[in-house]
Amino acid sequence: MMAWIPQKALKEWRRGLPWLMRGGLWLLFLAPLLVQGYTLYLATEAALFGLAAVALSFLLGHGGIPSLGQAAFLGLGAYAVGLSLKAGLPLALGLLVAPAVAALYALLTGLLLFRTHGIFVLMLTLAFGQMVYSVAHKWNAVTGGDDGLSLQGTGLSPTLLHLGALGLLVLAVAGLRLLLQSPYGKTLEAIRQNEEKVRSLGVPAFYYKLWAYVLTGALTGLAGAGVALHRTFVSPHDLFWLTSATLMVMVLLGGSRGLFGAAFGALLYTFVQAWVSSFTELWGLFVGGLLILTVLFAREGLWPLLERKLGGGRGSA
Amino acid sequence: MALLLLTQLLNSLAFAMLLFLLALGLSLIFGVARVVNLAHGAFYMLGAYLGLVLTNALGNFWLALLLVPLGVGLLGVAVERFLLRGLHGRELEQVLLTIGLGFVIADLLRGVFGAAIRSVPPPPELSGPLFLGAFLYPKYPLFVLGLGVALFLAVRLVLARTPFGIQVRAVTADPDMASALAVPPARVSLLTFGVGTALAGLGGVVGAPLIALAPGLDAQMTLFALIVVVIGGLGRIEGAFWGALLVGVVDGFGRLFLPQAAMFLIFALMALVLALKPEGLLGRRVA
Amino acid sequence: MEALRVEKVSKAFGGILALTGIHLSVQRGERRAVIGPNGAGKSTLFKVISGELKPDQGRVFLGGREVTGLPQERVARLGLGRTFQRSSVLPELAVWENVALARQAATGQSRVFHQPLATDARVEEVLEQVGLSGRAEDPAGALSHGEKRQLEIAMALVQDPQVLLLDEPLAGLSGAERERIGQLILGLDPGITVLLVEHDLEYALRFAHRVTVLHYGQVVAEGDPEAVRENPEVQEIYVGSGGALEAPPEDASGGAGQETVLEVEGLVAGYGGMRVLNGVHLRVRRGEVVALLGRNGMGKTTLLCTLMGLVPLKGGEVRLAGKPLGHLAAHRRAELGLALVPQGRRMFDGLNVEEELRLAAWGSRGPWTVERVLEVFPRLAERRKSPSKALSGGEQQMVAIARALLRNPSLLLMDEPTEGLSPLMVRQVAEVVRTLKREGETVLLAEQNVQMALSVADRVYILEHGGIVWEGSPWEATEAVLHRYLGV
Amino acid sequence: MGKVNRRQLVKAGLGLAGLAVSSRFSFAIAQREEPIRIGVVLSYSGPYARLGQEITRGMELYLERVDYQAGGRRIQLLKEDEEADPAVAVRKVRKLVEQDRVHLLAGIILSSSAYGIRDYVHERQIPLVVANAAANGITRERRSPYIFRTSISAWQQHYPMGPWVARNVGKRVFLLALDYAFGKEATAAFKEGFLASGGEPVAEVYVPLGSTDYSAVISRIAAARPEAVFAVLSGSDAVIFMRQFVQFGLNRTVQLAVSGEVTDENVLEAIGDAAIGAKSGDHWVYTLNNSANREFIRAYRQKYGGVPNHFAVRGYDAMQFIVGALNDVQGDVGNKSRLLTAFKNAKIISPRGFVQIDPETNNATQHVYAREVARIDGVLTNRLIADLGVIRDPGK
Repeated sequence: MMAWIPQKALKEWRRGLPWLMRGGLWLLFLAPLLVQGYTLYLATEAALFGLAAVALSFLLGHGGIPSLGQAAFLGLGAYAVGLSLKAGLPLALGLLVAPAVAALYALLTGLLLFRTHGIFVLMLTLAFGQMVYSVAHKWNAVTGGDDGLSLQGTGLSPTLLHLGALGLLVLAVAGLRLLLQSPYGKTLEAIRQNEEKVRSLGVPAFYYKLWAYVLTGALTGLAGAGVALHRTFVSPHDLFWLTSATLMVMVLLGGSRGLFGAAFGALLYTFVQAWVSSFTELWGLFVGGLLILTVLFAREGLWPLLERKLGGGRGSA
Repeated sequence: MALLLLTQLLNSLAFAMLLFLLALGLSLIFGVARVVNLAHGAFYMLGAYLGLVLTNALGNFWLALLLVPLGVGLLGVAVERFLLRGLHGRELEQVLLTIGLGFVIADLLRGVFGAAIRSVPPPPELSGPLFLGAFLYPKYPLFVLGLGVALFLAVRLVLARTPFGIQVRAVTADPDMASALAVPPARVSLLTFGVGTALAGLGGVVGAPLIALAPGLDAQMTLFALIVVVIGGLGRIEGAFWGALLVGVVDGFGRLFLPQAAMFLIFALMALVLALKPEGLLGRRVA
Repeated sequence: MEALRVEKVSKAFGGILALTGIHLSVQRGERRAVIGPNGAGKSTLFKVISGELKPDQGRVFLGGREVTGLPQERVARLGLGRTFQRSSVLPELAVWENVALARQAATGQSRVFHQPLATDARVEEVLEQVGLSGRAEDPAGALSHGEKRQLEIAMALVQDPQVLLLDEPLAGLSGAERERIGQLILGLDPGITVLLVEHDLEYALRFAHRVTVLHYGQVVAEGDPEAVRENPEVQEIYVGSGGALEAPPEDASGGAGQETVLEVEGLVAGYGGMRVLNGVHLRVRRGEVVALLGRNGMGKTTLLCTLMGLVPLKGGEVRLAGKPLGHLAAHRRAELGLALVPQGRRMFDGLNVEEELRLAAWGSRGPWTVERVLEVFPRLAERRKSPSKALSGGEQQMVAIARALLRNPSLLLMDEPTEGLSPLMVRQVAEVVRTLKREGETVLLAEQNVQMALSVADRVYILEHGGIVWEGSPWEATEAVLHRYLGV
Repeated sequence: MGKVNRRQLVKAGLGLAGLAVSSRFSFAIAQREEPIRIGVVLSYSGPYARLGQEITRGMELYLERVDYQAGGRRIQLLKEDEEADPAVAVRKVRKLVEQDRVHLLAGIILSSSAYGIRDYVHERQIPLVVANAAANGITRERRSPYIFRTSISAWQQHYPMGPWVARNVGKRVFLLALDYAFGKEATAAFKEGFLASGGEPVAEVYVPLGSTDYSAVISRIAAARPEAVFAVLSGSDAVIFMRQFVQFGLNRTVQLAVSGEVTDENVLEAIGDAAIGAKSGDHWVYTLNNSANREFIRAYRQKYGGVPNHFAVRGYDAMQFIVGALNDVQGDVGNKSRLLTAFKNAKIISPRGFVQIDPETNNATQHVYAREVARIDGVLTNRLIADLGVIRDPGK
C-alpha cells in the first residue's frame, strides 16, 4: 500500500512489532465484531487518545520536548472540524482543516517556544495551552463557550469511526517509527541527546524541533477532530490542562519511548479511568496517585516491563 | 469614573498581592530546589481549608494565620524529603510528580470537605467597609495589600541580611561552591521548599476571605503563579513582586473593561514578554 | 589563500576581558597551534570563531566570507568543523549513526524523512581512518574516552571541513590513547586547515607549522615552533613570574611541623566514564605550602575538587588529620577544616563582597574574622558593597581567598589563584600566600605559574597523566618543569 | 515466535471475550428480577457537585416515600458523575444506555450536557427527564419527544420577575449575569418583561464563569448607582459576588433582585446574614404553605437535617413524575409510546405547588414566586412575598 517505503524499512517495522502488539491490534480491529455499544465506544476513544499520546510520545520521548499543552492541539482540531461541519463544509475537508489549524498554532507558538529550553518549554506550552482554553471558553460567539459545540448529523457509524481511528493510529505509529529511522528522526534524537554538538555539525536544531512540534500538533489536531466526531460534541473542558496532564500520564504509564508504550498507556488509562470513575468521583486522586507511582517506580513505563516479562519483541524502542 | 478607577486599582493590587504570595513561594522553590512546583495551587487550597477549620475551631483568624503556614510548610518539607529528593536533578520527573501530588491533594480536600463553595468571613476587625469621606472601600483587601507589601519588604530583608537569606542566594547561584563554604545545600533546599509551601498556605488563609474557596481553584492558582513568575522572571523575588503587580493590574482592569477577554489579556501579556525577553522581565538568562 | 581571518576580536564576560583585539590569519592548508596558559582566552577564541559566542567587537572571516555573529550551525555549514574540549558524542546512537548524521548534516540530507538513515562509502572510509570500523554498531555511549575522541574527530572529518578546530583533543587521555589520537591528528589530510589548542606543548609544537601564543586575551607571539620555543617571553609565560626564589632555608624541613594534615593514598577520580586521576599519593604537613604543578588537563583541579568533595572519589583514601573523609559531602568537609579557593574564583551571582564574606564566616571560629580579612585586603573593604561578579579578576581572587580564610581552615586548597591575572596581580597573590605562610596556614597550591608557585612553596609535586611523577624541593623543580612542559 | 506466544495470544483473546460475556451475563440475571433501571447523570465532582448531591437527595427522598416501587416493579438508580463536563456526560450516558441497559435517564446539571446528549438520546429513544438544565432550547428548538423537563426553563423563571421588579423594587437596574447560555437567556427573559413595564437597565455586564473575584463588577455597580442589581449567578460565583457586595458596603445603598439561583439555600449558608433582604424569583419557596411542601421539608429535615433547597425539590419532583408515569403504564417500560403519553399527561402535587407537563413542549408549567431572604426558625432561607402566577414556556 505504501510503495515508497523501502522493503528494509518495512521489515524493520515488522521485526520491531512484538507479538503482544500484533495480538492487541487484531483484537482492536475485530472489536466491532466482539463488542458493541459502550465498550466499543471506549475502544474508539482509546484509539483516538492513543493517537494523541503517540504524538506526545514522539515529541517527548524522542524529541526531548516536554509539552504540557497538548490539549490545545486536541481542542483546536475538535473545534476546527466542528465549525467546518457547522459551516456546511464536507467532512473530508473538515478532517483536513483540523490538523492544519493545529499545525498552524504549533508553528506560531513554536517560534516563541524554542527560544527557551527544558523546563521552560514545559511551562510555556502549559501557558499557551491555557490561553487557547480561555479563548475557547470565553469566545461564545464562535465556540459556544461553556455550552460547547454540538455536532449534528455526521452520520458516521460507530464501527466506521472505530476502524478509522484505529487505522489512523496504526498509520501514525508506523509512519512515526519510520520517520524515527530516517536522517530527520535520527537528527531529532541527536538534538535531544546533545543539542550543542548537533548544532556545531551544522544542523539548525531550532527548525528540527519546530517541525517535530508542528507534526505533533497536526497529528494531535487530527486526533482532536476524531474525538469531536466520536463524541459528536466539543467542550472547552477538553482544552483544560488536565487533558494535557492526562495525555502525559498515558505516555508515562505506557513508556515514553518507542511509541507502542504510549498507545498502550492510552488504552489502559481509558478503560481503567472509565471503570474507576463509576465508583468514585475522586478520580483525580487516582490519576495523581498513578502519576506519582509511575514517576517513582516505573520510570520506563509499563510497556517495556510487560514486553520483558512476556518475552516476544526484542526491544521495540 | 475616577472613584471607579481608584476602587478597581485597589482591588487589582489586593489580588496582585495574593498572587505575589503564591509566586514568591514558587519562585523561591525554583531558585533553590530547582523544582517547578505545580502542586503549588493545591498547597494554597490546603492552606485555605485548614485556615477555615482552624478559624472555626479556635474562633481566631489570627491564630490560624500563624499556624496554617507552619502546618503546610511542614507538609512541604516532608514532600521534598520523601518524594522529590530521590529525583534530584531530573526536572521533568519532578514536575510530573508535583502535578500528581497536586491532583491528590486537591481531590483529598474535596473528599474531606466536599465540593460545596466555602466562603470564609474576614475576621471581625477587618469586616465591612472603610469610609473615607465619599469613598468607601472594604477593609480586608487593604489588609491583604498591606500584608503583601510588608511581606515583600520582609522577605527582601531576610534574603539580604540574614545568614539564611544569604545562604539561599548562594545556593541559588552555585550550590557546589556554597557547599564548599560549609553551606549544606540539601538542607537549605529543604527549608526553602518548606518556606515556599508555607507561603502558599499563607496565601490560602489570606486569600479565602478575599475570594471564595471552591474546587478547581488549585489549578487556577497554580496557573496564575506560573504566569507571574514567567512574566517576572523565575527565581527572583523582585520578579515575583512586579510580575504579580503587572498581572494583577492587567487582570483587574481587563475585568473592568473587557470582562470576557481578561484572562486572554494576561496570556497575551505573557506571550509578549516571552517574545521580547524569554527570561522574563527581571530574569537572568538561563543557560 | 586565507582560510580563516580574525580581525580585532574582543569579548568580555562581566568585568573580565577574555579577548582584547585578537588578530589571526591562517592560510589554507596550514597547521596552526594556539597555545597559552589557562584563562588566556583560547577556548573563547574558538567559541567566537565557531559562532557559539558573539564577539563584542571585531570580525571573523571564513574562506573570505564574513561569518561574524552567524549562528553556529550556519558557520558549520560554511565549512567549519569542530571538536569539543569535553568529548561530545551522541551516546544513544550507534557509532556509525553518529558519523552518518554528521555526513548528512554537511551534505544537507538531514531533511530526508521517508527512508532510514544509511551509511555510505565516505562514512565507512572515515570510520576506517579513525580506527572505529570494528565498533560501528555499538552505541557511542559505550565507547571509551579515547574512542569517543576518535569518533568526534571522525564526525568532524566526514563533513570535509575547510577549517577544523580541535580543542584540546589530547586532554584527559592515557598514554596509549594519547599516542593513538596524536598520530591520527598528525596524519590528517594535508588539505584541511587545522587549528589546534593543546596544553601538551611538545605535541603542539611538533604538529604545527605556525604557533600563536595567547596571554591575557592578546596575541603575544606568533611564529614557527622553534622560534616560539626559544622565545624568552613565551618561556616566561609558561614558567611564570611572581618573585624570585628565596634562598633555601638552613633547615630543609622549613618551619613546618611534622604533623600530617592531609594524606592522600591511591586516589582515583574522574567524570562519568573518564578517569582523570589514577592513583595519586601525596601528603601535606602542618604549616607547609605545597605546590602542585602540572600542565593543564593533567588533573590538578580534579584533584582539588575531589579533596573538597565536589567530585566523587572512585578509589583510594583521603585522610584529614588522620580522619578518613570517605564520601563525605563538601559541606561536611568544610566543617572539618577544608577550604577551597576554586579555579575561576566562582563568585556568587547576586551577592556583594560583604555577603560573600559573611556567608563564609557563618559558623566558623578562629583567628580569621571579617574585620581581620578586610585589614589584610583593604581593597575589599573599599568595595564591600559591590556585587562580587562585577569586580576585576584580581579583586575576585582576593574575595575567593578571603572567603576560604574565613572558614579558618586547617588546610587551604588553592586552585590556580593566578589564572588570568596581570603580572602585578600575580605578585600580589604571591605576597598573600607568603603572608599566609608566615601566619602558619597550611596550603595546597595548584598552579600553572611555576615561578610564582616555586617562590612560595616548601615542597613541590608534579602531576602528569593522572599521577604524581615528581616530588622535590622548589629549587630543584625549575629544571624538571622546563623539561616536562616545553621539552627544553 | 513459536507456540508459547500463540497460546498466550489466545489466552489474552479469551480474557477479553470473557469480559464481554460477563457483562451480558450480569444483564441476564438482572432481567429476571425486573427492576426498572433509571440512569442518573449528575455532577458529583467539579463546581456543581453540591447541586448533584442535593438533586440526588431529593430523588432518594421521594423514592423512599414510595419504597422504591413503581408500577409494581422495583426501581434501581444507577448514578454516574457528569463531572461538570459535557463530554463526560455523553460518555456516561452511553455507558448507562449501552452497558447498564437503563430504561430511563434522569438528571443533567448542565445545559451543555443536555445539548450534548440530546441527539443520542433522541436516536436511541431513551426517555430523559431533565431535572436541572435550564436552557430554553432543550424544550424549544431542540426539543425531542423523548426529553421532558420537570425543572424549569430560564425564560420561565426570569420573565415574570421583570414586571415585578420594575413595579416593586426599582426602575434603574444593573444587569449582571454569567457569560454562558443560562445567564444570557435568563437576562434576556428578565429584560423582556422589565422593559415592557418601563424598566431601565443602567448596564448589562456578563462575567466569565468561575471568576474568583467580583470586585471589578462591584466597582462598576458602585459607580453606576442603580436602585437594584439583577444578577444571574450560581454556585461559587454567587457566593463570591454576594460576599464582596457586602464587603464593599453596597448592601446599604443598592437592592438585590436576583435569580433564585443566587439566594439558593446552599449559597445562603455560605454568605450568611449579609444576604438578608435580597429578593429573588424562583419556582419554590421554603415558606410555601401547602401540605406537599410541609411533608417534603419534614422528610428532608428528618433524613438529612438542615434546610432543603430548590435543587432537592427538583430531584424530588423528577422522581415524582417518573414514578407517576410508571404507575400509569403499570411498569411496562418496554412500551415507549404509552410511557411517553403518560409523561405528557403527568400532573403532580409538588412542594412548589401544582405542576404539569405541557404536552406541546414537554416542559413543566408551574408557579413562579417572588421571595425574600430571611432568617426563619433560626435558619437562613427565603420567604414568600408574592405569587407571580402560573407560567408556561411559550416553546419558541
